[in-house]
Amino acid sequence: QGPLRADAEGVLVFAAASLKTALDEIAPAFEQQSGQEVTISYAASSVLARQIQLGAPADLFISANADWMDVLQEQGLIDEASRVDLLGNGLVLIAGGDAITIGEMRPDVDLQAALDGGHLAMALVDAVPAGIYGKAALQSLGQWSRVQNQVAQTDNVRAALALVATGAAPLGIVYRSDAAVEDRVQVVATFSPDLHPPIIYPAAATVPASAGAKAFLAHLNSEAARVVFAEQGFALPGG
Amino acid sequence: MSLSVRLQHDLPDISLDINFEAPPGVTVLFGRSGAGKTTVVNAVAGLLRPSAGRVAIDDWELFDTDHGLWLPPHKRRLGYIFQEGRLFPHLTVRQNLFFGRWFAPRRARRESPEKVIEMLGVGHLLDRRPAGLSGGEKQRIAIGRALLASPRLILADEPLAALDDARKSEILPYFERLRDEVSVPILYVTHSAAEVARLATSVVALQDGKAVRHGPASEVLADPSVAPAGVRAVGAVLQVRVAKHHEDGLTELDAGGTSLFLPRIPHQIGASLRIRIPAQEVILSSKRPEGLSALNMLEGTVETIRAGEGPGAIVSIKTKAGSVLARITRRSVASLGLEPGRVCYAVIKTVALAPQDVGGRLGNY
Amino acid sequence: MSLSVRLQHDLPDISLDINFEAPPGVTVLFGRSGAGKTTVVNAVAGLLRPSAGRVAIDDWELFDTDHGLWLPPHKRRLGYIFQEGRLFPHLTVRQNLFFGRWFAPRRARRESPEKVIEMLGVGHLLDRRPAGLSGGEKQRIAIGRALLASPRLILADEPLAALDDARKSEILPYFERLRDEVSVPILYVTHSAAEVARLATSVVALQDGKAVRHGPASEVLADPSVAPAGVRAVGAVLQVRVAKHHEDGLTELDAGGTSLFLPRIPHQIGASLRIRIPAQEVILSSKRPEGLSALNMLEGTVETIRAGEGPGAIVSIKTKAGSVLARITRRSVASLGLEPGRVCYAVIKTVALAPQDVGGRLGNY
Amino acid sequence: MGWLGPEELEALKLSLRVSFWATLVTLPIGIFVAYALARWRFPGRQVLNGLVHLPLILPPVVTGYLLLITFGIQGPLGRLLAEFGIVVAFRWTGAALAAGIMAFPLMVRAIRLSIEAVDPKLEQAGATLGASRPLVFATVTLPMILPGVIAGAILAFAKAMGEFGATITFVSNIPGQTQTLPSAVYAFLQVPGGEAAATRLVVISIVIAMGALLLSEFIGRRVASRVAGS
Amino acid sequence: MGWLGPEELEALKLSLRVSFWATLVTLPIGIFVAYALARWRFPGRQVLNGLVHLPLILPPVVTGYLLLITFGIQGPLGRLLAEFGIVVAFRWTGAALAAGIMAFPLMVRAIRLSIEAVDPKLEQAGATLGASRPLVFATVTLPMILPGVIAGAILAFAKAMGEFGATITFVSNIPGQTQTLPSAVYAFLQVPGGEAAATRLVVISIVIAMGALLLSEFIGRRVASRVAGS
Ligand SMILES: Nc1ncnc2c1ncn2[C@@H]1O[C@H](COP(=O)(O)OP(=O)(O)OP(=O)(O)O)[C@@H](O)[C@H]1O
Ligand SMILES: Nc1ncnc2c1ncn2[C@@H]1O[C@H](COP(=O)(O)OP(=O)(O)OP(=O)(O)O)[C@@H](O)[C@H]1O
Ligand SMILES: [Mg+2]
Ligand SMILES: [Mg+2]
Repeated sequence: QGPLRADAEGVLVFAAASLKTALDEIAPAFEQQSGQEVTISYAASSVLARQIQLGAPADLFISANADWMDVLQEQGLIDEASRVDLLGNGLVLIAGGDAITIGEMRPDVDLQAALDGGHLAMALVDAVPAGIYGKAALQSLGQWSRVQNQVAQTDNVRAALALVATGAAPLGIVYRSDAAVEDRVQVVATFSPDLHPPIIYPAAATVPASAGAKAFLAHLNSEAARVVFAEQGFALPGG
Repeated sequence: MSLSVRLQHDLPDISLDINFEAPPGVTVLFGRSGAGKTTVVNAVAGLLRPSAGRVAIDDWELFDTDHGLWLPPHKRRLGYIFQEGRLFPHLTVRQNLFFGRWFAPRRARRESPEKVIEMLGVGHLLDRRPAGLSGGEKQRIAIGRALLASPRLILADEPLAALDDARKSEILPYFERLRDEVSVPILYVTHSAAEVARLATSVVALQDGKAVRHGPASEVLADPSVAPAGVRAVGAVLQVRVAKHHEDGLTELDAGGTSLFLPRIPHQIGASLRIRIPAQEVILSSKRPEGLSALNMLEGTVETIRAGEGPGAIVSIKTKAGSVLARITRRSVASLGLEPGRVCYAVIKTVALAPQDVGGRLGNY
Repeated sequence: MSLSVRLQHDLPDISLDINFEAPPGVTVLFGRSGAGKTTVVNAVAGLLRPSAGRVAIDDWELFDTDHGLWLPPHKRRLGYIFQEGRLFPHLTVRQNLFFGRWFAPRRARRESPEKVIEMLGVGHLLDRRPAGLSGGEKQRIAIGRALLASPRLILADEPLAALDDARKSEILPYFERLRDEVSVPILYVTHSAAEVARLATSVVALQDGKAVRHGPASEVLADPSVAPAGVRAVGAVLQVRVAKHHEDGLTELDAGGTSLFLPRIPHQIGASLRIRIPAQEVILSSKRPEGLSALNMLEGTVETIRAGEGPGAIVSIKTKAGSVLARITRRSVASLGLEPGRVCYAVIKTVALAPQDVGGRLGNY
Repeated sequence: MGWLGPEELEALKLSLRVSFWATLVTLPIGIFVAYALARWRFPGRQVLNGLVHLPLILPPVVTGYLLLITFGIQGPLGRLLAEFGIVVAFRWTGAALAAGIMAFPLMVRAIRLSIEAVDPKLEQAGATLGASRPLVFATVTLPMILPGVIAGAILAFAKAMGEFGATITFVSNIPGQTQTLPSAVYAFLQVPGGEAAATRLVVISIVIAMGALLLSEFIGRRVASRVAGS
Repeated sequence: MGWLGPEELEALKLSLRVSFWATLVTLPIGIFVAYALARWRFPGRQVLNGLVHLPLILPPVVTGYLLLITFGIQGPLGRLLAEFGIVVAFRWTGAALAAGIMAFPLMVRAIRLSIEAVDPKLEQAGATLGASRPLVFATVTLPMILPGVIAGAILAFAKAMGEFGATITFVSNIPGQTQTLPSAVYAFLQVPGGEAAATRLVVISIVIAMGALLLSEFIGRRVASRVAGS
């Protein structure tokens, strides 16, 4: 018998892949407390959202951006009442090896000069959330048009991180949470949250969700969980 | 069982138009390369669909284009012995032999495998694979495979052509045994006059897609105007009986009252045989020769003299043993004063009769 | 140019141990299937690396295992005519013919392509591909291809074995012309006595990997104890000269003063020829025969009588034309009272000498 | 395999199961399609040929998406199969379906080439000996193409072991159900510090796939020499 | 192609260029490797065979990552090539490298099978006629395997047209430099409502790849019949 059910036993979570480390740490505690089994499928938000659109038996969806959650909500596939902005995140400019830290990113920082002909690693700037936010931030700073042609776009933000970590690109724009755990990169500058639309990880139970779904969602908002998220570099809404 | 064949088919180079009834026994399709022999056999086998025609074994029709009847090959119950063997390389000799048998209706299984294996002398090869076999062995397996399918008709398309002389004389006896011991009609393709003489009950001579001559082997082969294989193929076929095996290694044959001597042949006394006497092996003498090493002399009278284009002539002599043909020079015809009605002697060397010109027990003809 | 071959090589079934020096002309490797003929040729060609040995053309060494010398095949400048043709299917006949020529050193190009194409009669095929050709045509192209590589040695491995008789007699003359018009040594593999008689300057008889006999063709073939191809291959080779072409289609040959008659052969008067007279075609007579259709009678004295195991015996008669062999029954030996020294007459039918037993101009032997 | 976590072990087992069934079920279809492409001339032959090659050419994500649309819970074929009690969506069976489809072109190509190498004259010989078309296929053609079939099957197995894009798009990445080895690798690569675990899994799949390939070369050669006769 | 935006048109052109060069440059290497695998027995032959198959078996992301490590700006081979003025990182040349490597196993398999079908006796005949090994290859083997080479090349081209995972991981997605058709498709699929645009691009790549495949069947058959003689 497969997961084609929304039964009382167990919770099937569809979560953006970037949450893997945190959720894998949080879920066991909940399983012990509640006796419910939590199964988490990690993939790109777009993939998971499409699967839910086409009938996937997920109980809980945690997206890496608001757009896909909005689409599902419009189609009535999620329980509107349960939707919460679970996490936030910030963007940072990273560099490989030893680099000077300049604190907050300012319009007068000569990003182009810093690249020195190299590439700026970002996720796809028109498709993948981290890339979309990054592009918006650079536009706000008036830097986009100058570096536009030097942006190396990857299919996910982790690949952009890897470009910088392996030295293939001198600089990159990634989530703070990604930069936090990668030893080979250093945060050069942070982007102020008002330079780009708010980075939000919305979470919601699906319409035919199991009873455990809401309990697990509540657990994700618990103090213990918040500690783990914070450790991973995520921002907490209102926190 | 008799075979009736009527075929019309256009190929890029020649068009086939053939019509013959084959009596029981071995029917030989005889003709030069490209005459259309394989095409006929393939049509009988169902591997080629002729544009018009009908083939029937007795009154069991294999196909009849007039009535839209067409049996697929596997329903025709044939044993096709291909020129190149076509043994299955992935099967052992035993599996090859039994291949057709698996598919033959149980009640139709006539041949006993033991008997066939013994007859072909392939018992020691059963567990080997075809790749390691000699050409002669392969061809024997192919014969056995066709036979064990318990066919209602055996097709053999130049089964010996790819073999050297030694192998040929090794295999030919099996076909004789097939003809004599297994009562299945055989359609046999060849362009070797020796094979025709030895095996054929009747002969269909093909030329450019047409059956130019059709009749008993002895008639067709004695006709130098047909001689599809060239003048050297002309010869007479005599019906003889084994009279005695002499101690000095010779066998004495009784040919209509006259004695003929041959190097020992492995047939029992009293056995009916046919021997082919190639016209060019016969010397004629105007008087009874003396002091010659040749042991065979047949007295007779000249029937006809046919002069060819070259220096030779074919002289037919009526003897007590039957008609004997001799190919001699026109110069000799003149110097011996030969003319129809003259008495003369046909001299035949004992050792000049090659083993493959001596046939087994005579068929039904 | 002479060829010197010394070889030792172990194969799973037989071990090869061969040593011979071949004089200029055609050296025939003669022996049964499996005797090791192809293995020897492959070693000469460099397609097989024998465990020990040396092969040299005059003093140009192809390999010498003692000195670690090994020329790769493409440096050996050979013309290998394979049993199966091995024409390149993707090239036209012209490209096939010129293949070896592309790679031959420019100054070594001896044969004129026009001459070779004309000699082989393949001019009309040049733009076709091998797939569409008949077996005989294919083999002629293979010969031309080998020739146009301007080789220092021609290897021919049973080049006629896959062909039927008609094709064989179509190709054999080309090898004669090769021997007579092109001064390249030829190593020729066959198991046909007729081919040996017609082509060979010298013969190396192989048996089970060993060279059991080696010498001029006339000697090896006249020896019934060798006769690797069976007693029917025994025959004598006579050296003759074309004396006259008669109007009745016969050709008169001069054989050491005696006349022999044959159906017209296409050689000029005065041409030197050799003819093979198969022992079994010869009839002996104790007195001068009269009234016989056979035109050829050679007077001579009995040299030796060798009785075989069967009913036959080989009688050698010394005539003015040379030694003639006759295969007759022991019974006739007795009845004619033959014994060494006796005078007797060898009778040979004019038409019994097959065209393929008549050779072209004699080689250097 | 003490150094594999339970979840990784599960992914390995699942990958083996998925690849095994993907190969096994597609094999007869692959043989049939290869035979049809090699031996029959029928209208739409080139269309079939193109369809077979499609998964090789399309980005895997697209293939996965197409599968999701057609074989998903709401897809037309998905519903049809569900009528017969066969559910592939978000089950390991779906992963097998995706893997099988992605590996199919490789399998068909290998088998087709070996069928084209079989001399139709041998099949004719089988027919004259009384074997109908299917029996000729079973007794002559199939045994002779066995090396090609084995090569095709093992290549397909290896490919199935590495399939990722279509699988995750079609059946997601559910541990124990649809999380194959490559999906697990993907998940590890999406988070910081996951490279070590990912590398471990990659090495395992390389070892298995290479083992299978070597095996196929070996079996292929043995069978080939048996078929050609020794 | 009025219904393609300028950026999409650029992606299409780039994909064609990348696939073309990927095929052209890997072809001689593929022929050489196929020949070595088919005809030579050398230590490490099976290792080479395994290496060639690796991209078929590995998840493409892993291949891309390995390429990044070795051929990237900091990678050992990347630096070596840079010494000779050849930069592949973030260039279309890198996309071609990735596509070529991903398509390589398909190419080699096709060519290898056709080499194994050539009768070595013909090559021997060429040698006895004075052609050295390379010349025998050029004048005998190569013309005879031409159908297989063409099939292999076009299959590789089609595969290269669809390659995505390794390419984007290795050279990322730089419009005009490395944004191939599949990258564009991927980008469209990431955002809600992008399906229509993605479908358009997918249809284009299918048309091109199918056209190439049909062409290969056609050419292959023509050449084969020319080689076998008519
Ligand atoms: N499928 C075909 N397509 C075109 N021509 C064909 C075909 N089959 C046979 N032919 C031609 O028909 C003629 C007769 O062929 P067939 O094979 O029947 O001759 P055959 O008498 O068997 O000759 P052989 O003794 O050489 O086997 C030949 O000229 C041959 O080229
Ligand atoms: N590569 C090989 N491996 C094993 N045995 C071989 C090999 N080549 C030849 N032989 C064996 O060596 C023997 C001699 O073979 P070879 O081909 O030289 O004979 P041949 O005289 O040319 O015979 P044929 O007249 O049949 O061509 C045969 O018994 C053959 O089976
Ligand atoms: Mg025929
Ligand atoms: Mg040989």
